[in-house]
Amino acid sequence: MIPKIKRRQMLDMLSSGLRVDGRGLEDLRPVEIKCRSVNNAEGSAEVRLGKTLAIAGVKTSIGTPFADTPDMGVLIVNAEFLPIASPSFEPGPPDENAIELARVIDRGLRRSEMIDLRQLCILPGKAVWELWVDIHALNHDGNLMDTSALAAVAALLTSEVPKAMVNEKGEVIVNKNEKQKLPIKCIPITITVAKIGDKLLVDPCLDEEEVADVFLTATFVDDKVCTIQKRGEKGLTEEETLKCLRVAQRKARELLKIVKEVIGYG
Amino acid sequence: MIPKIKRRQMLDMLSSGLRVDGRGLEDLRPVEIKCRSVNNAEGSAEVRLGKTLAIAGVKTSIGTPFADTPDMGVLIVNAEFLPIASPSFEPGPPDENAIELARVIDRGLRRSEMIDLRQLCILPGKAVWELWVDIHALNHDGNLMDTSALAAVAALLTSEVPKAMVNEKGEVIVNKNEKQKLPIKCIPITITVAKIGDKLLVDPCLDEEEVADVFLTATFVDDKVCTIQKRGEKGLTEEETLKCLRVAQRKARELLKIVKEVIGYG
Amino acid sequence: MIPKIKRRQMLDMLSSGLRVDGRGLEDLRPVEIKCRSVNNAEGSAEVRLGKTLAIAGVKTSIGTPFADTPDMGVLIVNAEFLPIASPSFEPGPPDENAIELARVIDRGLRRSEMIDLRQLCILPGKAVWELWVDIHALNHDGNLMDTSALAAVAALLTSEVPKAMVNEKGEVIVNKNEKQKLPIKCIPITITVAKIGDKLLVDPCLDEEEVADVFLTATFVDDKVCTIQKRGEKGLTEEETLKCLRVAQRKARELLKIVKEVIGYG
Amino acid sequence: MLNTKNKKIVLIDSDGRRVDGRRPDEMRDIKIKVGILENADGSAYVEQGNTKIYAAVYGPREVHPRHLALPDRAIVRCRYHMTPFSVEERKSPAPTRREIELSKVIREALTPAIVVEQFPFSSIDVFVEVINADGSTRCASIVAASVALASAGIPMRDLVAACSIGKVDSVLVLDVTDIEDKYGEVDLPFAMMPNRGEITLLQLDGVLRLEELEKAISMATKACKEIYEKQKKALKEKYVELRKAIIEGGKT
Amino acid sequence: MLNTKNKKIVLIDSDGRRVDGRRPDEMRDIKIKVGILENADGSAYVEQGNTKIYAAVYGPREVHPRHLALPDRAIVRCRYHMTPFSVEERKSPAPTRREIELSKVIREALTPAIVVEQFPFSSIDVFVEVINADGSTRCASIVAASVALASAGIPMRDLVAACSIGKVDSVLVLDVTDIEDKYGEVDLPFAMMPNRGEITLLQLDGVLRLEELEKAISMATKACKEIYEKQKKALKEKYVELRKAIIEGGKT
Amino acid sequence: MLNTKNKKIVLIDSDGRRVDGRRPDEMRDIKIKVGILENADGSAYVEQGNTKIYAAVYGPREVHPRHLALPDRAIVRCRYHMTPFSVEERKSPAPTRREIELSKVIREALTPAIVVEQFPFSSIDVFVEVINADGSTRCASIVAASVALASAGIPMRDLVAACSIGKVDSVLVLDVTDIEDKYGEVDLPFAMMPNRGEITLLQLDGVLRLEELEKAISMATKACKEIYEKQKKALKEKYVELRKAIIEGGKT
Repeated sequence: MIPKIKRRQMLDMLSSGLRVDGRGLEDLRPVEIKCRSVNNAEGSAEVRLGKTLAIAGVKTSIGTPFADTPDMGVLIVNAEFLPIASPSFEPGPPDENAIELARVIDRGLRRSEMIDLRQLCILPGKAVWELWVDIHALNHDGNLMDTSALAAVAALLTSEVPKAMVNEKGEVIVNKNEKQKLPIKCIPITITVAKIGDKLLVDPCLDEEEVADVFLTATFVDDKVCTIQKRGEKGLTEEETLKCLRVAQRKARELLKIVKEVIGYG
Repeated sequence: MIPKIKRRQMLDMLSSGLRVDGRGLEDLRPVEIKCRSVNNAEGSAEVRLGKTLAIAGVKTSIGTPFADTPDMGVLIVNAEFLPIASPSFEPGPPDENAIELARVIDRGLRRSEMIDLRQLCILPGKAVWELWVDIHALNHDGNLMDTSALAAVAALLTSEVPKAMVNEKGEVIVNKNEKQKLPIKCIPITITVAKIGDKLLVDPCLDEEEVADVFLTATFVDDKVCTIQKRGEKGLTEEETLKCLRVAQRKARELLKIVKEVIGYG
Repeated sequence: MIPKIKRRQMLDMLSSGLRVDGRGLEDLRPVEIKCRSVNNAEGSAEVRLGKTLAIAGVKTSIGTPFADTPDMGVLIVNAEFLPIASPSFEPGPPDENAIELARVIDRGLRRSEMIDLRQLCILPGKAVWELWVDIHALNHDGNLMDTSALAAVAALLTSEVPKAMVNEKGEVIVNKNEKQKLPIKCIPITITVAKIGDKLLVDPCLDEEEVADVFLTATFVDDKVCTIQKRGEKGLTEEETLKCLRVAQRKARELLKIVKEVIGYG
Repeated sequence: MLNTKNKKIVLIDSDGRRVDGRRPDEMRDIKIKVGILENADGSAYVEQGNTKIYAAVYGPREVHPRHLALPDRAIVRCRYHMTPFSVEERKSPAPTRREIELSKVIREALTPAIVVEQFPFSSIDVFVEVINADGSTRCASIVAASVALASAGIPMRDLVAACSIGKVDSVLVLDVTDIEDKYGEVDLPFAMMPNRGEITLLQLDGVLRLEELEKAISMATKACKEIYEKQKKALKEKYVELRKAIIEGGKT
Repeated sequence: MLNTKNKKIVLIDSDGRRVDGRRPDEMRDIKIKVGILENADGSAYVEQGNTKIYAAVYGPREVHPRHLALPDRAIVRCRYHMTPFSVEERKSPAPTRREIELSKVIREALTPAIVVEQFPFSSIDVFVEVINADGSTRCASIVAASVALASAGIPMRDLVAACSIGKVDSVLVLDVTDIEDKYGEVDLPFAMMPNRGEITLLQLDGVLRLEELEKAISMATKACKEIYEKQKKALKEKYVELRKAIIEGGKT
Repeated sequence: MLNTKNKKIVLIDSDGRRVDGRRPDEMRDIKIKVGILENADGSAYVEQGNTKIYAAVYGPREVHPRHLALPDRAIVRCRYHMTPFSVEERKSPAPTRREIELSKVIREALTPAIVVEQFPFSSIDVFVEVINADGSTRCASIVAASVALASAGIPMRDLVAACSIGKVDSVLVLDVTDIEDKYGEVDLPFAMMPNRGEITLLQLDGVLRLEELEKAISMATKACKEIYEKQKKALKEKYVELRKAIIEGGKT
């Protein structure tokens, strides 16, 4: 019942072009990216979007490739919505929201070909690098999706992994002292647009998420879209869908610029 | 409390020789067997006994034999009572009823020696065929046991598995294009008899199952019995037990005939 | 609420130096040790402390050593608090109490170096003996910790494990007929002291456990302490702590004597 | 044309035909049977090429566990599940991460069409079982579940139709098969309420320019309207059949 | 005589004796101790050759979780569990499928003997722990649990006695050991209420003609009657012991 | 000096310095930040060398599930958890046995300081997330959680300070790092309420004579008093900051 009242108030404000935190409809919250704080990880990033905080860490291990991609490294994305981050999160294995988030981010990384997985092959069919990207929510104030996606990307961009070689006996030798960057090809950026009533707004905060009808998350690379995920229990018209994507495309360009500046990439 | 009233009514009817669906005490419900509807499975069968519907599929993979049977293939039977099949089934790992059903069917297949598991050995001690028989309940109107057992048997009878060979290097080579039937030695048939009051009746429907005192399930091969499972929280006299088994033996002969006609075996 | 009344009564009695079962503050309950009752185990012991009964069994298997200790056997301690043992125990995986108990006992065995794990290496880096110590509570009347620790130690002391050798091909051969004792270096003894009000008492029974403020468990070997675990949701002064340890040290000497007599070690 | 594992897999041949002979904008045959699982309040079986799916609806019914119940609407729950033998390599019957995600998106594709406000404190449970998988299983699941919901007599704002769009050998194609999904460039599952013109499922897995995406949505919208007609036809046939049964039943 | 792994394992020798020297219709020694787990409302320890089992009964007691309670009778729950070290290869302490099935059949073997109607809204919980397994563990569990139930003062229609019949080297044998189960042709676990003449457990794993089965049931029935006497004796001894303890207690 | 894997790892050099240059009784730098996780009722971030920890406190709040609630006090729950990337080899995010034990001992180290009697029927939930682990994580967790509890406004009898004592190359050392834990002889995690003089955590993993233990406890007690000052300082700074923010907020 309470969400209904909250929703009505928010709709009133939105009709005057106002968001709860004073932002314009297409404004991102302030972005903070802090990389390399986790010494034991090959790469890591803590990302804040407003009060939402997520951390991503990258670990590597040597494994066997999948049978149908014998010459490609393996990428695994996992997300945990920890009870530390929100009174509504509970301990236990990832729920459908955490799983969806991890899978959407995984598809974004994979389809953008951010990492050249072929370069992570050590011995075709036998040994490849496995890249584990683990995402932990630390404070949930809405839009964990974009915050987490950005943390994953920043952690990968700043990762340094050991060198692995095959010796004459065909054994894999890992040199932990010699480290190198991951083979990065591009930077995918994920943007979520929420629909409340007939308004579309970018980077929803928690109050907005709770009353929103539907969300459209899209990942962009080189101005093209490489993943879309419509979420929420309402529908969108075709026109609204395309409008969402155009807004998201613009914001992705903006966020990409910030990432490049902060990380010093390119 | 309601089952008690239901039980009294049913006992009244049964004393006049009448079953809820008009059958005689030793009548099976109509049997429908539909094989090979699952393209991705090596074999499959959808079996209906009245309104009870179960599907079984057979998949193969190459594995290592058990240490104490190095020259025999491996047979694994699993059953799932899915919530699609009944308002009383819940999602989650198999409960004691599904596990019991799978294990009774497994013993029937194993003790009848329906499949010559020795012929499923590829390289003794190293590589054998694993036969996975998965049974899913789709609509539960009583006697899932016999329906599932029949589905498993029909799926196995119509399975075609790839050929595997050992090359000169000792490696196992699977030829997916060349397929062959499983090495079938006989057809085991499973029949359940329920006891309600002092009446013994074959192939109980759900209404009957809910009020029955006890069940005797037996699997027959060549007129011999190779598994028995007494179920239910009441007892049976020796005389009743033997009567159940004699009835089951007769019905097994009848059902075997139907299976042979439908599948075209022998 | 009831524990509060119980606690007050117990405090009254304790202030007169009386325990519920008539013991002195530093008295152990009668100890019974029964070894080798489990034929299928390499070693086993049923231990009673008063009415508390636990059983420990030792099984061996051949496994690979941990990467950082390639020349050492592997010791695994597991404890189950079964519903057979107490109306307060529930089926399911070990809870925090069972896990803590197993880990404290594990540390005691490991840090005392009771077993010379190096002698359990068969082929460095490749094959070592794994020692599984499984502890099951059978009747819980307090102080499962010391009862279980003693059962584990007695089971190990009386274990006989098969001989393993490496043949000329570098394969590991196990000779199940030739058995030998484990390489025992010493006997660690675990003693728990409970604090109720300002009284320290040894080997608490269940009634005492339920009202105790805090517990100090310590394992001794050669009069030195090799594990400590403070348990319970209250604190202890430094003085109390040291007093507990001195009491425990004395009782450990006493119990060690009993163990040596019963097992006939040394 | 994609070069995978040193084999070139041609997905569109020189005549512009796909691996199974279809034109890019051609759907596979769809069979829809209504009401074959008797225990369910509504059910449907959908066969789309070799993709074969059972859907059953239980509800509106009491919610278990009760604390999940809502005072102003029914909750909708969905379980998309694949049988272990429905795919090339046997899968474990335990739900995978993929199945958990798909259960969520299917639920979110169906819910907008259900008049949940009519059933406070209740649940509407949708169970989907994939018997054989040959691409587009989530779309076929939505088609089946939507028909099952209607056949359960649950008031709906519209039916939900669904189809997938792919991009293979640089060509946009309708109704993606397993091989096209595996070796193609793009998979875009899509669902909508054709009458209301609302998209209720949209996922993209693969790179597209926004103009291509627009084109893909148009293709999908057109196909959904066709499927919609088939869904209605199947439902009508069922009612005719039922009425016939009732009339004939009246004669005896 | 069975040929396994190129080794001939002789289960019945030329004198008609079994591996452990018993005749086909000879049972192993059975020791039954009553009431050794003090927390339980009733308990028993059974040693049948090298098969060693503890059974404990808690109840009638309040049901947790409460929604399982029945208004007209007690529910009976049973957990058959093996310690990891009770078998040749260490088993995980988590319940296996076998343990889950056996828990069910043991419950169904015991329940007919319990006057459950006297305890509505309650549960009677039977816990069985196999300490060492050498064949016939489910039968020994039933023997132990039945005595534990009686010693808990739970009203019973009869005790339940149990034993297994095997077929080894073509001969029917009583009270199957592990090696006879492994290399024999048939295992038939059996339980009955001897006084009431009702069979409460019957399983068969192996091929028999119906006439052989009839013979096996006769053998089992006879053996159950002997076990029944031992169960009653163990219970009586316990009561004598208790009475003695009470009288002596009265003296002090 | 310990000989492991044929490599001698020197943990105390000839100048009496440790691997990271510290003297035996020297602590690593500790940074304590209060209140950085906005959803929590109280939170803290602690950095002790390369050990980095977030702690959050939720409560006092309603207990879920309700049957855990106590009529005369709040229950305290604690979850110590490591991120998969916080350790050298990636760990699974599922709680390990070690994490379950540590959650328990941390809870038991904190509870004596909390005035639980003031909040019947409530829970106070402490969540600790180890972001990077370099030894002494349970002690740093207690330091962080204790500050988080205070910053949540929960009435406390005292703060809890914590530190670890090790023994490396036969020397007792303060504030053990990962390498000292791995190759050292002893690890002794310790926590106390400095003002009340009560030890609330004491674990020992390694061999000590009782006299050595006494010395170790003295070292730990002294260090805890230093940490205690840092905890108080961090809390005061936060309040100053808050007051400033309020005053400045008042100006606008």
